[in-house]
Amino acid sequence: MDRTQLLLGLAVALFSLGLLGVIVRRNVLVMLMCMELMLNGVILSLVTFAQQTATTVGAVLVFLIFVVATAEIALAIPIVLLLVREKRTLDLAAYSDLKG
Amino acid sequence: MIGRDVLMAMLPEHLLLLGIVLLIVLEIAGLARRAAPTVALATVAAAVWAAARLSFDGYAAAPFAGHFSVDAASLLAKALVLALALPVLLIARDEFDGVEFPVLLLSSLYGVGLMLSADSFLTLFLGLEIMSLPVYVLVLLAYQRAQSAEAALKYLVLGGTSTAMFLMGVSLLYGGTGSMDIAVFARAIGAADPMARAAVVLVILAFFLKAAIVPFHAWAPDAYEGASVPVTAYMAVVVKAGVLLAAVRLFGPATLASPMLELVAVLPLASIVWGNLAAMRQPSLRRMVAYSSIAHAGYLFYALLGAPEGRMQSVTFYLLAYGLLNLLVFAALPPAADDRERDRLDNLKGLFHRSPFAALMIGIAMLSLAGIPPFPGFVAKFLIFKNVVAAGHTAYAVLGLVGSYLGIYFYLRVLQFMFMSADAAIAPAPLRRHALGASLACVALALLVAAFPGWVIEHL
Amino acid sequence: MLEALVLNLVLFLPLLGAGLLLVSPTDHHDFTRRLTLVVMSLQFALTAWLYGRFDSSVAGLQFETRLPWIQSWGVHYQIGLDGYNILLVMLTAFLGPLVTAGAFSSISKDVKLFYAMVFLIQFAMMGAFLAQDLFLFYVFWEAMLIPMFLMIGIWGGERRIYATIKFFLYTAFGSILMLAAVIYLVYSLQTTSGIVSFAFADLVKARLPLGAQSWLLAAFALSFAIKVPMVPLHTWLPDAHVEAPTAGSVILAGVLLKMGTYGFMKLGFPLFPDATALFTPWLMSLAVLSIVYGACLALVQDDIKKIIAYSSISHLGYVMLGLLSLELVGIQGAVIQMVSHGLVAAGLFLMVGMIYERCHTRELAAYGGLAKLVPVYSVFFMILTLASVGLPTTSGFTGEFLVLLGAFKAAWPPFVLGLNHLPLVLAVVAVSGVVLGALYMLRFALGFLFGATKAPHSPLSDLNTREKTILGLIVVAVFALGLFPDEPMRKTELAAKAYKQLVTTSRLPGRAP
Amino acid sequence: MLTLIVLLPLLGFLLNGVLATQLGGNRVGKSFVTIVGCGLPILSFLLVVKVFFDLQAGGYAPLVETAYRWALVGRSSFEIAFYFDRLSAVMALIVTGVGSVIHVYSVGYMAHDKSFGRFFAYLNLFLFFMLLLVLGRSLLVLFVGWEGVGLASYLLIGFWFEDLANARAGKKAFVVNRIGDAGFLLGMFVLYQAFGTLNMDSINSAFGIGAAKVVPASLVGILLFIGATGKSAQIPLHVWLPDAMAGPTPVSALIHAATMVTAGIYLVARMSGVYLHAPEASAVIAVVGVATAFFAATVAIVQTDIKKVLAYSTVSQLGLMFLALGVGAYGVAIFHVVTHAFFKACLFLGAGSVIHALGGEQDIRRMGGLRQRIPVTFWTFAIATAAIAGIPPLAGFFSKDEILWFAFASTRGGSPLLWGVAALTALMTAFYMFRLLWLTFMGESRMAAKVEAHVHESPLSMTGVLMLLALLSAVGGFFALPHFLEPQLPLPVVDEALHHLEKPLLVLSIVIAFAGLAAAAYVFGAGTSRAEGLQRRFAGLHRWLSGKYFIDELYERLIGRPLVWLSDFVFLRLGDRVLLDGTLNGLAALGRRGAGLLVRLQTGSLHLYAWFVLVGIVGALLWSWRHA
Amino acid sequence: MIETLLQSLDTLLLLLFGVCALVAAALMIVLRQPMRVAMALISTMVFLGGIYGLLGVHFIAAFQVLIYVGAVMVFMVYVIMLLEVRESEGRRYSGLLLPGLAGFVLLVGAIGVSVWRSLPPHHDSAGGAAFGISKFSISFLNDYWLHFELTSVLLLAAVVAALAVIRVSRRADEARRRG
Repeated sequence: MDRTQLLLGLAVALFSLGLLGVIVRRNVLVMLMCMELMLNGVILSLVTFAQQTATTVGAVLVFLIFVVATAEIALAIPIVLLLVREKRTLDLAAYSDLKG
Repeated sequence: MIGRDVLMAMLPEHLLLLGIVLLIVLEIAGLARRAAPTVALATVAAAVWAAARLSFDGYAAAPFAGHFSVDAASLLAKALVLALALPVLLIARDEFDGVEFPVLLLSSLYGVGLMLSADSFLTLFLGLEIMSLPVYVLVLLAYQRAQSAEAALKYLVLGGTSTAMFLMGVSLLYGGTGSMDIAVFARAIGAADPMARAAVVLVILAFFLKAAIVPFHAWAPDAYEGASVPVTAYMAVVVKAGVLLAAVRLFGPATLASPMLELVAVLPLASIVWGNLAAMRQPSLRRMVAYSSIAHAGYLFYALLGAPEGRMQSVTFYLLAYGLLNLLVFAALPPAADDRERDRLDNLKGLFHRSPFAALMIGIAMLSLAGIPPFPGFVAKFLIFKNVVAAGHTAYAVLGLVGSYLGIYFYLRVLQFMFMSADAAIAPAPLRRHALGASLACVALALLVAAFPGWVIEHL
Repeated sequence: MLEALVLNLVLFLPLLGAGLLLVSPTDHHDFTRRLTLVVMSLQFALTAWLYGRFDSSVAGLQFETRLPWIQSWGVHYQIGLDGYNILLVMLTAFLGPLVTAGAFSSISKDVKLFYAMVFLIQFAMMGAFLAQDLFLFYVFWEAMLIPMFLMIGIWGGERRIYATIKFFLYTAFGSILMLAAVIYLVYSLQTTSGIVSFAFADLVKARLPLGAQSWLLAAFALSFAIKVPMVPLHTWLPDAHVEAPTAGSVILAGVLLKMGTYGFMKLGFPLFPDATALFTPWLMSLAVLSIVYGACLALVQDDIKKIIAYSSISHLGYVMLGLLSLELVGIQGAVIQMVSHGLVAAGLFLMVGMIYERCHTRELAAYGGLAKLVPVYSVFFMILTLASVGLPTTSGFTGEFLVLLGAFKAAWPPFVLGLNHLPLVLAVVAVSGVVLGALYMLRFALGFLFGATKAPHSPLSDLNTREKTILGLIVVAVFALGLFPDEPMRKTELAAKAYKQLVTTSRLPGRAP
Repeated sequence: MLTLIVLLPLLGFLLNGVLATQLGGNRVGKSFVTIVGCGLPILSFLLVVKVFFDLQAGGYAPLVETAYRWALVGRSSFEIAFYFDRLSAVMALIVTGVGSVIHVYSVGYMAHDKSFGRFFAYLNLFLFFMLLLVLGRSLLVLFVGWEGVGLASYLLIGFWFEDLANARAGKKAFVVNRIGDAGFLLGMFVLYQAFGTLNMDSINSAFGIGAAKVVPASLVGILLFIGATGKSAQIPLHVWLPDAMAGPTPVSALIHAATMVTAGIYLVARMSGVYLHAPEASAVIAVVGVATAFFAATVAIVQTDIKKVLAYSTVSQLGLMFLALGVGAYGVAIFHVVTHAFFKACLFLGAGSVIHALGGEQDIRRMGGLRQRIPVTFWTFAIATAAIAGIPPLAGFFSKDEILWFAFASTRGGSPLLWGVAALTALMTAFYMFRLLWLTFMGESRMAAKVEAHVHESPLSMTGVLMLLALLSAVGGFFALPHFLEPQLPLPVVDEALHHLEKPLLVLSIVIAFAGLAAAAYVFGAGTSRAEGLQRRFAGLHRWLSGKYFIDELYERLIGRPLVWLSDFVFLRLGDRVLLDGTLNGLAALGRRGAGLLVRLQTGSLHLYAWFVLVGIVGALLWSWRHA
Repeated sequence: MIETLLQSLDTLLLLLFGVCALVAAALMIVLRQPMRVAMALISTMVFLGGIYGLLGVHFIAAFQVLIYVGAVMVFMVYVIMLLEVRESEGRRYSGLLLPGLAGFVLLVGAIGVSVWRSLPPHHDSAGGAAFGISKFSISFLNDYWLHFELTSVLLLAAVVAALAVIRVSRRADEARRRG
């Protein structure tokens, strides 16, 4: 059980937990946070590998991910607000008019 | 001389960026109302021209070694995808005022441009995101109903998921090799190493999700229906084109073997069948197109089964045919007061008597999408399946063709509504000027492609 | 050279006509009709001229045009006349004006669109017959469906939607598998012989193992057999015929069905001789089954259109029998039978249309004693009926007689040698079709023309000049083919010989050519 | 020349058919129709006579005339060629001669019919095809004529089509004939694939030089004979002829007595080259012939419709002719064809005259006592009756006697049994013919009053013809036709041992004839009481006979209904609707249901979509472990 | 001696942080109140930052805390407070809890095992030293300035997009106010 394995296991666990959260949590904001969790998992694995392969490029990607993640949230939140205005709830179950 | 290459190689992107900035300036100057559409159109046209010109000059350069490079083929593909955006702008002219739409569209196109020249996952990732982020917003741009926001949210969440999947895969690849070069991926496809395989799978699936392949397709119908017509057209055509061409670039010289072969064969096959079946029961044209686009994504990924040399050609040609006719549908779709009512199939009943032109255009588009000769859709399908057979996957080819047979019915259904049903009680709405122009351009090009497929194929 | 140009003109005239209609005013119906008639007649005139110029002593293509279309795949725009298609091209061109004129009074809704469709169908059919390149052929073959689909669907009867969708899906299914077969065939030609081409002339060089041949032939045969149609793939036909407008039925029966048999003759069998040898007993049985089955069904129909529809199934069974007999007589007979059925069925459908315009019902029971009410009509009807029965001096006899002769000639020696009795049995059963044919057609005539006068609508006006002219032309053609079949048979003989030669020489891999 | 002979009637058909019907708008009057309709047949009759003299001048060397090549396939060509030898000469003379006089007769008979022109058009059409039949050189041409006369008879039987029964009779005739034709076709095919030609002269000679090994002659013989049974109304295909009496009487005389129905005889005689090598086939012919003769005679005894009686007698006589053919006496058969043509035509036309006189009455139970009212008709009818009954020295006597003799003594399958049955038939013939004579002309009148009122003798155009035919049937026996034909159709060798019996049998047949006469006179001479007595005594038998052995009903049960059941129930309902369309609609429904299922999966819940993604990833990953 | 101690301590801390991060992440799934979930996420991130620090890539740790915790999560928390959602309404889990869990387990297994099966030969000590902020930023501005520029494009697009959303929602409000 060495360090890399540990960290990667953790990374995978976070990634999967994030996906799980997206699947099971009804609250939209929570869903969004779970997406962030997925990204964190990815970041962790990237950092681990970067540190272990001693290459900077991984770190660069991490940096880009930070930016993108921020941007995504910056878009997601207003959209959610918009929806809440319409539906007066954060429960995702309410957002299923489009189907079939 | 690097600097010059930096300028030349990214000329289309630069032009797009220039356009974006210009538009923002106009907005600030408060002149956007009138000027914006024209500027956007001009920008994209310029970008197309630049890409095409470079491509015909056989220009090739790698200003950022290992991150960004262009050659004639990729430039041509770029030109094509950008060109497919022109009709979208035309259609949109009647829908949107203000500067957001053009800016977002242009920036999204910028992303597409990046993807088509990416050599490293960094560039590819940024390209994907720059392409996707604006679209999330475009979906709810013509905000008239809650559904738009819902659609945007669904698209965004699943899009984010796919990003995460993509990155996970990349990180695993990176871990294996310590490199972010996309060539790594092509090498890893055949690798026996489990981690590499897992990485490849994750990346492929991320692309599947972006291109709406079963079972990652679920967002598409909702997003397409929620969005307004031009945006739907943009998603169905340009975004898909970008993703697919990027995928081809990613797969590079790799030939598929089990187990990846089945992955790239079975899921697309599934989405061919699924899309074609589900489309039969759709009440709304946009939703139907969504499902049909799921099926078409299936055909497109089939192209990856073929030999590497042929992929680019077949995919590009297919996208050309598919894109033109998909755009034709939306361009010819007569306007209506209520965006939701606009494409109820019931409202198409007896369209031929209200506006024969629109009916003919949509009819042609439907038949071509169904892949019935003499329309270009047929040649495109033929090209793809020819390559698949030539690669020795005859069984998959036959299955795919049979799957495509399932699709014929719902395309015919549209024709039936337009030509054979009693008129729906709707006042005839004339096509608007720009949409008309767009549809004429599309149909003209489509017919040209149908008449001289050889010429087109030779030049791809 | 000039001929080649004219041939192209013949092919593209209908498309031209459609273009003219596109720009012509919408509600000047008479103008539209006349324009169509003129263009169609011109096409026929040119075709007739070519027919005259056709040199029956030359084997293979004449008046050929060959231009690269999709260079990298070896696809060419290649058309030309040969013994296989000349009669059918002639037939198509001949029926064109008649169909047009026949629809003058019956179509008043969306006239322009209607004639545009007629043009497009004509174009596609001509193309399919003239094409000498598999890709081109397939394009026309499929393109044909679209206008027909619209024609049935827009101007058809009550259940037209069901009928037309059934028609389209039925035929499209065959075509899809055929497409797969086409791709595979070309690809394997490329791998085995290195030739990259879709030209028929090259494809017949392909040497395939028996397994591959069988699969490919199965795919082709399915598609063709649906078009013919052969029992049990025929159920689209009655619906399509009954619901289609007169012009639609005429085109269907007159030309479209021949596509299937033509396909078998030009492609299906010559491309895969060994598989053909393997399938022959089955296909022959199906052909004979079609003869009897169609006849029996025609015997119990109450809808006059259905009677003729089922009779078509029966008559095309003869064609298949002749093609499969691989006897020169039978093959020649098959070709003649194709043309004959084209004329007779077209004529009968036109006549049904004429009476339908007057009475608006297709119930056989609703009619009676028309011979008294509309004597001229009845005379024409009687002649066509007898032609369909295959009475000597009519074209029907020429076809059936030669076909049966060929089938028997092919069946006798094996029987004498005690090898295989099936062919003889089939030939004999096929001969019984002669009796059944008389049975159902005369039943039809009996209830229709004779007995106490009865008509759902009176007074019943007899044929007008236009109708007389149309039918007169058909009747003349029928008798010409019945009394003087020699001339056309000269034109097809070399092709028939070539066909026989192709189908009877094995083309398994690894044998000396 | 021969071509011209054939074409003249066709010309008549076209002229009358176009100008004298609604087709050409009834442009011309009755006179035109008469001139064209009768003139052209007579013309071709004269031509035949002329050609006949040419033939004679040429020492009876067959004349061949090729009109044109119908088709050429490979090396074997089908030609439209005509062939004129003794046999076709005789037939052509009969056809055109008797045909012409019947045309003349029709002018009077049909005078009041509104579709006068159509009638003559049809008659000419018939002559055209009949001449094709008898003059054709190849079986193909013969077959064209063969089917053509079938068509003409179809049209003429259904001439008065307003009455559906007539049209139905026509259809029956055509279809039954078609069954025979199927056999004929098969025979032709066998011959063609054996010899590569259909020219009858070459086929005959080919058999003559022992080509019989190539193809079994008996098979060919029987197949062709099937065709003959159809045309010549032999068991089992005889059912159409009695119904054919629905047509106008001249038609019955011309087509269904004198000419068309003898086509079968002609065919067999013409192909004698084959039958000489086909003993089995000949035996079959003889048996079928004699059986038909006997059976038809029995039925004829109880018929009450004047034309039906004659129809069955025709069938019976045809049977006798086939008997002759069967025992190899081809010339004799032809001889009887000729004589029969005379007296049967005379009988039919006489009957027509009677019907004409009685304004359409055909039931002999409502006739009687016409002797004085229409004397010419009576006398001619009587002569013809005597002729058919075999009263010497009238025509029928000679021909029938020769048939009986060869049936008895021919070394080609003659036998006492055949003779016995034939003799019995002859007896019955005499009986029912005199019965007819009696019931129609003798005794006191049983006519309805108003019918009786306008009984009148027919015009000269009819009576003249009657007298001519009566004369011919009186003296017709004196042309020694068999001996004229012998060079071409040699008579069979007669068993020397039996030679001494010729005279006794001759006497015996005379006795038979008179016996029939006497019996009829006894039963019907004094009123109808005795007849009714007999009828009551043998009620069952009578029902059986007057029901024609219920053969029509039998066919209806055995063939008609099963066929319809097969077509309607098995093929249409079970096959098309249930099996085929059922399957297709089932598949379509399956597709729709599947689509519905997929659509229901799209619930709109983002959770579910994400879960799909999860499933997809897991599945793909697990799959990726699989080693290639 | 001390070295090894530090080394093992190092590992120990790593283990500790890892476990804590995992627990916090797990809490995200189970906690009901969005606010608490946010807190759990923040703590996860902090722990991760710690891990990065231990790995010697301090600048990433810094980014992690600054950008993520500092910007994103604050934003998130702000929104949560803004909406002051009362979680009383509605259930916590969607109907797919069990299928989701099953899938989750399989997924962890799948990727985990894949990674497990083939881990590259690792050279731990190589890590720390390789990663100074200096080295990173130098290479970043030399080799990766393209991407640096591109991020600006992306941010530009994002800003416009965000503005668009705001404008849209304003329009929606007006529409609602009008009726």
